[in-house]
Amino acid sequence: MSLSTDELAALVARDIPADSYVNLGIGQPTRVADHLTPEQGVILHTENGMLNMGPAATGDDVDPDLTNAGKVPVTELPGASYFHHADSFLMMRGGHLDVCVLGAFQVSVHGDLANWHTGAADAIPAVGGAMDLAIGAKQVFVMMTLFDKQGRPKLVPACTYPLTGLRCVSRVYTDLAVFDVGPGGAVVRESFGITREQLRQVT
Amino acid sequence: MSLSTDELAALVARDIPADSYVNLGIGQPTRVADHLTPEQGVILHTENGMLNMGPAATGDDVDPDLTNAGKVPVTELPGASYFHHADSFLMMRGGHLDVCVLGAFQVSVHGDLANWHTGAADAIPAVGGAMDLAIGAKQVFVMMTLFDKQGRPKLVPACTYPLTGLRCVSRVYTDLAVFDVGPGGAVVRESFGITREQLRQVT
Amino acid sequence: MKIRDTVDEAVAGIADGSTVLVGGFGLAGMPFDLIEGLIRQGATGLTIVSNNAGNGDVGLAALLKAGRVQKVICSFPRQSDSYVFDDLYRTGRIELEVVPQGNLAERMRAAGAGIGAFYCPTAVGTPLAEGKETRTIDGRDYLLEYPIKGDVALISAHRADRMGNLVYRKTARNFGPVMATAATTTIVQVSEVVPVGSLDPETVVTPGIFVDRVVRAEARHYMVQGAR
Amino acid sequence: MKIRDTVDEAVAGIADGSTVLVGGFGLAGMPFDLIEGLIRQGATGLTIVSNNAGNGDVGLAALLKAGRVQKVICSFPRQSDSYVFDDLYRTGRIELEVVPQGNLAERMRAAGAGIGAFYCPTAVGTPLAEGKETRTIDGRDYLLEYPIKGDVALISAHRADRMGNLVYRKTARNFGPVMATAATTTIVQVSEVVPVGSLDPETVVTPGIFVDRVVRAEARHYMVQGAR
Repeated sequence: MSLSTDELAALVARDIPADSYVNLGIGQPTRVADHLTPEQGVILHTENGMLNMGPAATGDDVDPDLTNAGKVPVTELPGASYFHHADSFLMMRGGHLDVCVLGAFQVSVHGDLANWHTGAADAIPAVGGAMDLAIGAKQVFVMMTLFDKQGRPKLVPACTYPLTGLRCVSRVYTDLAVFDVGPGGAVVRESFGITREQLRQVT
Repeated sequence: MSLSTDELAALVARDIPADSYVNLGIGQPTRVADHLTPEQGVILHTENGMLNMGPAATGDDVDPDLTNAGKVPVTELPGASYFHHADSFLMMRGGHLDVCVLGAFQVSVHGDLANWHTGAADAIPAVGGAMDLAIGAKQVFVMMTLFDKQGRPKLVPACTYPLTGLRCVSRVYTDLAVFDVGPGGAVVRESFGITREQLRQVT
Repeated sequence: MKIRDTVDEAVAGIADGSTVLVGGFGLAGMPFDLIEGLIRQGATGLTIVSNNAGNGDVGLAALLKAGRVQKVICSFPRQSDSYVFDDLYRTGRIELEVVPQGNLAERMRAAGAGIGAFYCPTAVGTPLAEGKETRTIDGRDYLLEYPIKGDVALISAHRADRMGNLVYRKTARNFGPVMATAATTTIVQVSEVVPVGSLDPETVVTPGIFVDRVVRAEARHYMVQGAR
Repeated sequence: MKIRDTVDEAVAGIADGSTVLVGGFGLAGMPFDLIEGLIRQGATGLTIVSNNAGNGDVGLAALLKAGRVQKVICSFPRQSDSYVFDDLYRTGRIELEVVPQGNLAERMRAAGAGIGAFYCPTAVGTPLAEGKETRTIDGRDYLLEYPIKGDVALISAHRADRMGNLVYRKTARNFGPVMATAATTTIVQVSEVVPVGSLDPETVVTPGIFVDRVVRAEARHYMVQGAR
């Protein structure tokens, strides 16, 4: 059986080492936060200038001055800190984050990442912090479906979409399998409702 | 009559524009602070991480955590702020200080500064923040005697001592005269107990 | 004196063709009153440097809509409600330079710090590396990035004293402290002006040396849906 | 867990040949207890990066005197009471790299920020420019400067919580926040460890992400005369 987004988020959460500093990208990766346990002691970074971000804010806790990178109102946990954008990106680009989890259009078996631009000629380019996260964290996890809506694999020999970063992804979590990627190519770590033979045909 | 150090310091203080951000170098230039008036609203910067530094501390006000760049205990004035060294030197090197006042071994008529090293072969080199101050402030004033102890002029056609900065000094305050220096050479602004003719022979 | 009585006095004198750094990340920290003042003031042909390119019809979007902006330098123009920018862009009426968010911050910091240029690992091997000088240092590839200096910065802070010392509030801090260092004239709107001496010197985030003009403005919050 | 019970635990494992960033400006912010711990710990062949090169017989001077230091990278070694360093230097038993103070700070910041190198206006045309690459950008000359990365940073702060968040006190802040970003392992001595939640998140100067080990040490002040 393939995994639901929630099951996939739980799988990623399980693999994040205790006491890590982690950035969760906009979209699906934010769901990972719901599956982190207090015992893990994971500290969430948001690139708009905060460490130890808490869950989404509701009701009276909504404060327009306190949002995550997706501009969703969030909360602060004890031990939080605020800092400006240059310091926040120093953390990201200087290799201080242990893990970041990003979505992707495509990942190559060697760890190239394409997640900011579809390549469509009429698209308005918008990169945000994607390229900084891709090259900065000690480990970059990608979380995505293995196939796109047209049934084409998103884990590919070489990305055809515009790149976000070169050789930067270390692991790819998909609904059908988890892969280590890198210089030696993709290696299946676990699979869900798909045979190794079928996976081999994909990658 | 030539000026005493105190008279010279008063002269420099008079010429600092109101509301300026100012760094006073170690040694004689620190005496300028004694002649600044509250109405001038001058804010003193010290490169070890503080704005709106107050006078030297005495008695119970001495705090080992609060010193100036000369490592002398000082005080803080209302409206002060503390910051780390990278931010402090960003202020200096980014052109945010209006004036700095430095001592010198030699200044060239074109504004080259030599104030960190005598050139003696056995001297231990030590530069501190001198080169950062020299190239960073909007205006660099030098305060020195016009002649050294051997009677040689310290305002020279070209420095023979190792340089601190190129074409960085805008004005030179000495016991015998005040000069503007720059691309066009030295121009006497005022003199004290020395004739223009005598000054011409010097510069 | 840095305190101005009105927003109009605070934004006076901004020249046509200026590069204007505008704080805020989405709506948090966006200096709405100063932007509205800038629209009234009338400067045109502006280059705007900001993380986004406007939401809905307010703030930066209103400035764009008024036709005052020639070029936007930002990291993320495309948002669910960036229709004003989208229309100008698609009809060729505005230039866009997309800059990775970290480079946007670091290039402004470089301008503030007197750094001439720096080698940065972000965007190596991507379309955003096109035309940039590259260099390998200790086995890693870098792109050469140049400072972004503003003629003016418009930012929003929480409190100021009359010496221009600033503190911010939560993630509304974002680009404010960096932009304050990078502009010739830094103009700040704050929720409150407090007496000199009431800000703890240990907690000042932007020292007054970086601030030229301060005006008090009511804190107003535009909760635009779907802003990103 | 970042809190260590003793100084000896805090400095455990520092390897021979390490580059050690040591905070402090003169005596303010000097991590005396950690340096004494390092002397007991025994690591040798060290490269020390610090603003000065020791005062009197304490702190860095004691480490130098114990023969553990191969090279000093600093801005101002020569002080009225730097006789330990002076003697080692004059007798050729220690290497010295003199770096302008602003470059010392900025080069460590670059290491912390992932910057590969940067162009800086300081020291152009001076003897300290020798051997450095130069470049003219927009009509101004710059030198190319490279990051200084530490294996270890030893710094002193005022308060910490157990997440490693730090606040400093007055001008004892100096190099601490910069060094914390630039070392693989950052070790901090503090006067007080406070409960998580008692440091205002707006006022944290060094977020815990930069801090690996924290130990409480009594604040002690060596008022050495003539320190510069």
